[in-house]
This record gives sequence, C-alpha cells and structure tokens, in this order.
Amino acid sequence: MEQEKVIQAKDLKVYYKDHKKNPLSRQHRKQVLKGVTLDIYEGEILGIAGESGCGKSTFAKAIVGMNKDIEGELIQKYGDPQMVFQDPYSSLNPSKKIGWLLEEPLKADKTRTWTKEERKKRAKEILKAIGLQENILDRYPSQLSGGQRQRVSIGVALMKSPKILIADEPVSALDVTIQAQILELLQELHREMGITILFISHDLRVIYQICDHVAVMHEGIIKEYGVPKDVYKNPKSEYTMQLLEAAGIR
Amino acid sequence: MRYILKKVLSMVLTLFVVSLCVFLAFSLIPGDPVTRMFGTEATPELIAQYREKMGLNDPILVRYFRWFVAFLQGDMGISYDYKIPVTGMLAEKIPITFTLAIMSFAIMVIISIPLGIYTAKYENGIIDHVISVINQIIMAIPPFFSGILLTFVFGVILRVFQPGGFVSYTVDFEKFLKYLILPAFAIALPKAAMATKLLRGSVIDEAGKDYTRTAYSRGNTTNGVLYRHVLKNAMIPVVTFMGMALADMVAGSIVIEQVFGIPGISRILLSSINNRDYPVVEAIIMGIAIIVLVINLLVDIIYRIINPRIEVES
Amino acid sequence: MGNIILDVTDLHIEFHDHDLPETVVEDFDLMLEAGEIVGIVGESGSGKSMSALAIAGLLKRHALTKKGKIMFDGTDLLSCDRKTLRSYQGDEISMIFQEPMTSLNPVKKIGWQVEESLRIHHKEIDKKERKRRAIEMMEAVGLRDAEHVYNMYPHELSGGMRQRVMIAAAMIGEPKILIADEPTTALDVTIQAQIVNLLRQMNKDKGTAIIFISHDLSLIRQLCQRVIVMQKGNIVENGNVEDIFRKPQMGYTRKLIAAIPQINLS
Amino acid sequence: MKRFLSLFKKNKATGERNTYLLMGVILTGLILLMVIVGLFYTPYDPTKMDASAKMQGISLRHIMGTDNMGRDVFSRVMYGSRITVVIATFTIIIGAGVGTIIGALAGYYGGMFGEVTMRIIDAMLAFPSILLSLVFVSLFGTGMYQVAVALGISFIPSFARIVRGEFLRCRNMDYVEVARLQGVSDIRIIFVHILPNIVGVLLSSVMIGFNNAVLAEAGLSFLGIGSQPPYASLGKMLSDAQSYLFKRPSYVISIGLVIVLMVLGFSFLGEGIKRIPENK
Repeated sequence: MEQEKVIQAKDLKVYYKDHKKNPLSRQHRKQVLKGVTLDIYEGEILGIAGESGCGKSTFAKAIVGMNKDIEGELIQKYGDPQMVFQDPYSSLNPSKKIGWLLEEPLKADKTRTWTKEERKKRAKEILKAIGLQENILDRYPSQLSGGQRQRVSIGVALMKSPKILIADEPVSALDVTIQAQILELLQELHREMGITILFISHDLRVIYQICDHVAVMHEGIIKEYGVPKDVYKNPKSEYTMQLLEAAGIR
Repeated sequence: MRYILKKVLSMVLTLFVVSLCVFLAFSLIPGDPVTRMFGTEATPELIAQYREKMGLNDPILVRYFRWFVAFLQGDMGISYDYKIPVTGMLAEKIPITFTLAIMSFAIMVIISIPLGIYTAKYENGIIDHVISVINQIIMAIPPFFSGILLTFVFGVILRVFQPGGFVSYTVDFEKFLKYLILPAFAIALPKAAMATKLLRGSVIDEAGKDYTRTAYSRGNTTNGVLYRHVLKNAMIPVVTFMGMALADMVAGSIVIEQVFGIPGISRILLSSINNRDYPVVEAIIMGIAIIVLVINLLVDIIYRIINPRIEVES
Repeated sequence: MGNIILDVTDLHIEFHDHDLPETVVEDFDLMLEAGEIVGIVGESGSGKSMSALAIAGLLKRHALTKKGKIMFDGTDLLSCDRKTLRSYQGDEISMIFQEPMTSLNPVKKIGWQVEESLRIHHKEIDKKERKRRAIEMMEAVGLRDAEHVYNMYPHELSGGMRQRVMIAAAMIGEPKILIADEPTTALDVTIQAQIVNLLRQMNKDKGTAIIFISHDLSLIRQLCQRVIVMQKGNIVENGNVEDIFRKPQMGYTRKLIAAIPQINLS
Repeated sequence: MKRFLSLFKKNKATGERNTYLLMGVILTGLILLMVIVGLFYTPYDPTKMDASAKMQGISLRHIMGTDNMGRDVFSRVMYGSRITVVIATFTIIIGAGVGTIIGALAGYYGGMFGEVTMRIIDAMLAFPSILLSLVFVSLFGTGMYQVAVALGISFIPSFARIVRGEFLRCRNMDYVEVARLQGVSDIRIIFVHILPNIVGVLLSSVMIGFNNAVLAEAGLSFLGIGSQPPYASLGKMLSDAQSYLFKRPSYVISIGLVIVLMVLGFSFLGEGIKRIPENK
C-alpha cells in the first residue's frame, strides 16, 4: 500500500551556535544533523531512537521551526505540527490554570477566531479525549501528578487538531506504570484521530511497542530505518546492535 | 593567562568607553568654560584668546583624545575655580580616601566571614536569629546616620573619640589610622551585614547540594564537609559581592568623610559639583572609575582561581 | 546460607518535616551475604532510596525518626554514635548516586576526590602512595589516561566518565558493601551497559557486595541475583530475580513487569 | 483579601509564620499612614518659626521637640517623609519600569542586542550607585525631580539585570516553546506568559529597591545635593540636624530613627515576599 508522505527530509543539515565560542561572531556554527533523509508517512507512528546528543531532538525542532539554521530540503504537507516535551513539570506554565492553558492555542489561532463558548466546548472535548475530569480545568499545574500533567500537555498540543504530533521523549520522566498509561493514550489518540506521530525516544522497547517504523540515529546521521521487528531481529549497523545489546534485547 | 589577558583587554575597553561618556557628558552641558572661568571679567577678546589657547575650537573628538592622553600622563586639566592643576589638588586627598576604603574592607571581611559561617552552621539557632535581626536593622541604617550615632556614643558618651580631631598621615600616621577606625566601621557595618547574610545563604545552599552527601558518605565529619567541601563553593558569590562592596566603599567614603570632617576627596567633589567646576568632577570620576575597574580585574582573577568552571560558563 | 555481612530488620523511617508525620519506609528487612548483588526496585516514592540512605547512614539532613536495626560487623548502625558510623562510611560501606555531575564537588580536582576516603580513614598512607593507589583504581574503572584525569575537574568529563570517577572513589577503600542508588538512570543506554558491566566486574574482582537500586526491572534482571520489590514504603515481594519474573506473586509486581514493553523477535 | 490574610497565618506544611511579611506590612503601614495624614493635618505648621520655642526637648506638646528655628520637628518629619516617599516612588517607577522592559527584551531576544545591552548594564553596575547618581545630579542639577530622575536612571541597571536573569531562565522553559509553537506573539509571551511567573521576584526587588532609594536619597540630601528647601526630605533634615548633635541628640536621633524604620519596613516587606511559598 502506497501511503502519502506528510514530511520529507532530504539531506537535512541543522546547525547550532557553538556557545563556547564568541557569541558575537556568526562564524561558529556546529553541525548537529549531518544530512538526514527521512520520510514520514500519513497516519503512522514513526520512532526515532538514539542517545543524548545524537540529533533526534534537533530533527524534531527543525520540523516545528524552532531551529532556523538549516540546509537541505524539508517538505511538509501540512503546516502547524505540534509538539509534546519530555518534562511534564516545565512544559506547563505554572502561573496559569489548566483551562487557560488549553484555551490559549485557540486564542492564538490565526486561521479563525474562536468565541469563548467554542473554546470552552473544545477544551471539554479534548479533556475527555485525554481521559481527565472537568474539575481539573480550575486547577494549577502544581496540583497535578506527573502523569496528569503529561496528559494536559498532550491535550494542549491537540487543541487545534494538528495533523502531526511530535512527542519528544514524552514518557522518559515518568514512572513505569504511568509510562504504560501514557503510551496507551497515545496509541488510542492515534487510532481515533488518525494523527501522524513522530515519537522520539532513547528506549528501544517503548519504540517497539508503539511504532510502525523506526529510524536509529547516531551522531546526526540515520544509521538504520525499517519496521522495528525487522530492525531488531537483523540489525544492519554495528551501532544498532550495540544499542540492542545495551538494552538487553539481544 | 589568556583569560587574564582577555580581562585586561576588556578593562581597557571599558575604561575607554567610560572616559568617552564622561567627557561627552560634561562637554555637552550648556555653558562656556571660559565664561565660567572668568565670570564677569570676561571680555570677548579674552574669551576668544582663551578658547584658542585651550583648544576649544577643535572638533570634540580631537579634544577628547587630547584630554584622555593628557589624563593618562597624569595631567587632569585646570580647575575653573582655583586656576591650579587638578592633579595637585587631588594628590594628597586620594591616599586618605583610599586608606579609609581599605580599612572598611578589612573590617567587613573580618566580621562577615566568621559570622556567615557560624550562622550557617547553626542555622535557626538562637544566635542565628539574633544576628539576622541585627543584620536587618544594620542594613536599614544609612551609613551617615550610623556615623553620627558612632560619634555620639564614642565621642559624647564614652569620650574616647574626638570628633573633628583629624590628623593627616603626613603628620602622624598612627593617629591618622586611629581616627579613621570609627568612620571605617560606619562604612563597613552595612556591607558586613550584607556579606554575612549572603555567605550564610550561600553556605546553606551549597550544604544542600548532592556533593555534600557524597562527602558524608566518605566518612567526613560535619566540619570536614563544611571547610573542605562547602566553603570554597560558597565563597564564589561572596567574592563577587566583596569586590563590588570595595568599589562601593571608595564611593561611600564620600558621604562618611562629610560626617567625620575628613579632608579626603569628598569636599572637593561636592564643592566642584555645586560650583560646576567640571575638570575636577571629571578627574575624580575618572579616578574612581579606574580604581573600580582595577578592583573588578582583581576580583575576576580571584574568581578564576576559586572557580575552575568559569571557562565553560563563558 | 553464606556469610551474612549486613542484617537490616524492621526498619521504619518517618519524616517530620511537616506538621503531619509521614512514613516513608515500613518493616524493611534485608539480609546481605558477602559478595552478593541485591536489587531494590520500585517507582518514585517507594522508599527504595530512603532505605539505602539509611543503611549508608546519610539520612541526617531530615527531621525524622528511625526504628529497627541495621547490623553490620556486630554494630547497629542505626543506634551507634556518629564517630563509629563515620569509621565505616567510605571505608567499609560506600555509596554512589544517580547524578554523577552534582555528586562530585565542582571546585575540587578529580584525584583529590578519589583519594578522599584514604585520606580520612588511612592516615598512615603517605601522599605518594595515595596517588599511586588512586591512579591504579581509576585505571581499574576504565578511565583511560588516569594521570591526566587526576588533575582535571568534574565539568571537564562526560557523564559516563564522572560515574566511573564516583565508582573509583567509592571503591578505593575496598569496601565490603557498595550501595548504588540509580547509578545509571542519568546516563545513555550504551554507557549504562558499560557501568553495569563495571559494577559486575568490581563485584567479581574485589568481592564487594552490592545493593543496586533502580526503577528499571530489566536492568536489575541483568545484574542481580536477588531482588526486593518496594511500593509506598513497603516491601511487596522479595526473592530470586528469575523466579519473580516468571511467577510474580503480587499484583503490583505483575503490573511492574507488564509495564515493560515485551519484545518477541521470533 | 482572604488570600492576602492567609499569607500571615501559620504555613500548614512547614509550621512557620511569615514574621517578616507581618512586620513589613505593619511598619510600612505606619509610615504610609503618617504620610497620608500629613497631607491633611500636621500638629503645627512645619514651616512656621517660633523664636520663643527654639531647640526644645521632647515633650507632650512637641513629641520630637523643636529645631533651631523653633519649628515642630514631628510636623517637619511628617512633611519630609512625604518628600522622601515621593522621590523613592518616582525612582522606582523609572528604575523598575525601564529596567524591566530592557531586561525582558534583552533576556527574551538575547543575541547581539541582549549581549550589547548587558555589557553596558554591567559596566554601569560596576560603578558605585552613589557615584552614578552624583554624576547624573551634576548633569541635571539639584532639586527634587532632578534627584528622582538621577536616582531612577542609576537604578535601571540592577532591575534590568534581575529581570534579564529571570527571563533567561524562563525563555528556555518548555512552556515558552509550547506557546511559540501555538503561534502566540512574542509580546504576549513576554507579558502574559512569562511576566506573571516572575512577579514574586520583581515585587521583592521593588521593595528592596525602595529601601535603597530611600537610603540613596538620604545620602544625596545629606551631601546637600538632594532635595532643596523648602522641600526638605528626611535626609536633608538629618544633615541640618547633625550640627546640633552635642546640644540636643534627641533631635538628630529621632529623625534618623524615622529613616531607619522606613527602610526597615520596606526591607522586611521584601524579605517577607521572598518567603511566600509560591515565590520560592
């Protein structure tokens, strides 16, 4: 079955400023992604695996436009991809109530204006989808547990019904049992809304559980790509083998 | 070494910028210096003649460079009021102000470091509470008022201090130092209170960090952890503060000299501000600026010695 | 039964930081044989780290009450005086922590920190010999170019190297027990595997018993023979790792195991 | 109001009471009361001289005595406090207002602009603030408003630095990234998303700034280059009183005490605000 590509990266190179060098000079750029070619298909969950500093988060940031210093091609079928971050504590503004946080994306929506009633209605819909009660709307993030916060973060990202959701290590900061619940939620949302998910994780087991494809990244390069089961069974690259061994999978 | 060179370079750059700002600020103020010098005696011919002689008709940047180069060579211009070189006017005053600042600094260090460590070690004890209240009060007393109070207590009640009995260092160095003790305390007390509070907070902060747990796990005593591990880390912000405090003390002595009738640079500065005798004001500000910058450089170097992380923080 | 070197019975820990006392560890028992590796597993708030810190005698910061017995070398570490406790700390019982960056003193040289236990407990060893042993130990934990690293500061090393330094510093006194509190959680998977291997090797070479604390059951399965499962301050299950994986007795253990994504490659 | 009162109750979690906040509110309240009452009523006319009542000690008729011209010191203190409070308020409005904006922009945008701004701010901060205000006073001339402006400018750097630090901390928080991804404008992120999170820090710096402003103004007036008669501030009055230290110490000390209490009030408030749990 030929599926449509929603994101195509062709020989994508991304640079960071090197902070050890003089910040006033433009010369010092550090190449973090060294030519990544990767397609993301409509409606799939694509996992990117790799260790810290391998460039997996940089790739995500390049897609959502948080990183502007890029070379190569990055074709996106839809605009406005949304992102969920790792740390459920810093990704919600501590001075705002949950209701306010959920409605904010709609207030900033440039494509249409939402009335107050519409915003409230949408927030309640999303709340239901992420499995939280309505009484949570009047609470502050500090009154929520880590798992609840991560649900809210996902909810905020979903408010404008994006076609693509990027989840950057969304379960790494959570306890294992909570982790399982959030993964379940992501799978459920994927099933019901048909949303494409780019799932970034260092945990090969988690990727195996929920992803349709996996790309293994190392030092800014995609080392291997395929269906998780095949990749784990017959890893072609040395590095993938190392990762699998370290995780006790092989 | 490269670090020090970099700091020296940035200091020179700052000095350059500061001097330019000072010069421009005082040059752009309305009012003609020659008219100011001669007042009602000024005739148009005299003004023209002096303008030419003083180079006032040259472009402002040329005047600036001439002034700056002369300044570096120790020629700070001529006072409008006294018609004598500013350098001579200030030469005997600066050692007085500087001694006062150094004495205040020493008092601050001697008081605050032991107290800061003690109050942190016995956090929330009775002595800690008493000292934090005293600190809070001392910080609320303007230095000139504590100067007045000290004069009152030691001069009027105890009679061990003679107000106004200043002796110059050229006459009797020992008596000179003795006279400066009270003023130095007046300057040092609020800074000592702040430094104590800062060091206390810093030690408590550091003591809560993971590495102290590691130190205990190796079998260190409480004192071992405090003196061998925590203190060096805790001193990092305190060193920065003390550097700024020393600079503040140089300037703060301006006020205290007034209270105790000490003939330092204070009187000259104030009268020249009131009389708009700008060459003198410029010279004093530049003098203090240089002292401040040199202090900053020293602080940077000490900072570098106690904090090896500085390069990564950039 | 082999030679039991540590016997913890009925350990209770209660915090009094707030108005209401809070029980963080209840009825904790642990028997450790010489040279064995025991795992403690649990989620955040399970009391696993608190039990470990209590054994290491490092709970002094909190307002708390402790009850029970921690018998080591004929002494109850819970009730003995501070001086006796200190004589064991770093010499017979050592500990390594989760965050190698913050657990090392940022303004002291690596060598100085590695040598610290020797300096405290073995004053008879002179400076030169201390340095020789430190470098030997640093080489043993796989730090290449140990002479050079000896004079570096923590911020100049990578996370994996820092944890190796922590292990070298903990092992230099050749302790009988090493307590490792989530030593790999802050590290990447490949580095994690290296550190786990290093701990296994230390256990084999020096005969040091290890108490390995982790939230990661699969990691514990790789390293430990025995495991204690904790939840909300209580021991839920206790026994051989493989048995527990195969036949978990309690609901909570089953939930923990189920939360690990299963991989079936065949 | 209920929330405000709850700040003074014992904290249930830690069992501590915020004594600093309570003391701060009481002291500042008393000073403000004196200033406000002074707008409508003073026991005597603060400028009326009375040759028959020179240098009187503390009595029921004159609770702080009279000065060398027979004026009632307490009435003059009520008046002088107003001048001091007005100057300090102006100083803070200028310093905190401009400083917050500069700090917010420099912290949020960073880059070249932030770097250059902070170099200038740091250079200014390296200079003792009294010297900085002296320079500005000598440029603007003496007088109440000139002093307020001079002090205000010299207070900008410290506020800019604090606010920038907070913005740098918040700028890279994930919630700011989230807001950016949702298409929220920069201005809204700065003022609606980030600013509320630093209100605690800002408020406590404003209080500490206030007490520094009172001290700095008093220092300048003491040197004779602050506010000018007939608008004598507390500092100016203390400077005038100093020469009578030996004749009538209570005259000098009572004025000094009012300054101390005013500063203490603000510094207690600042400490108290810092200790409110949400601000930690």
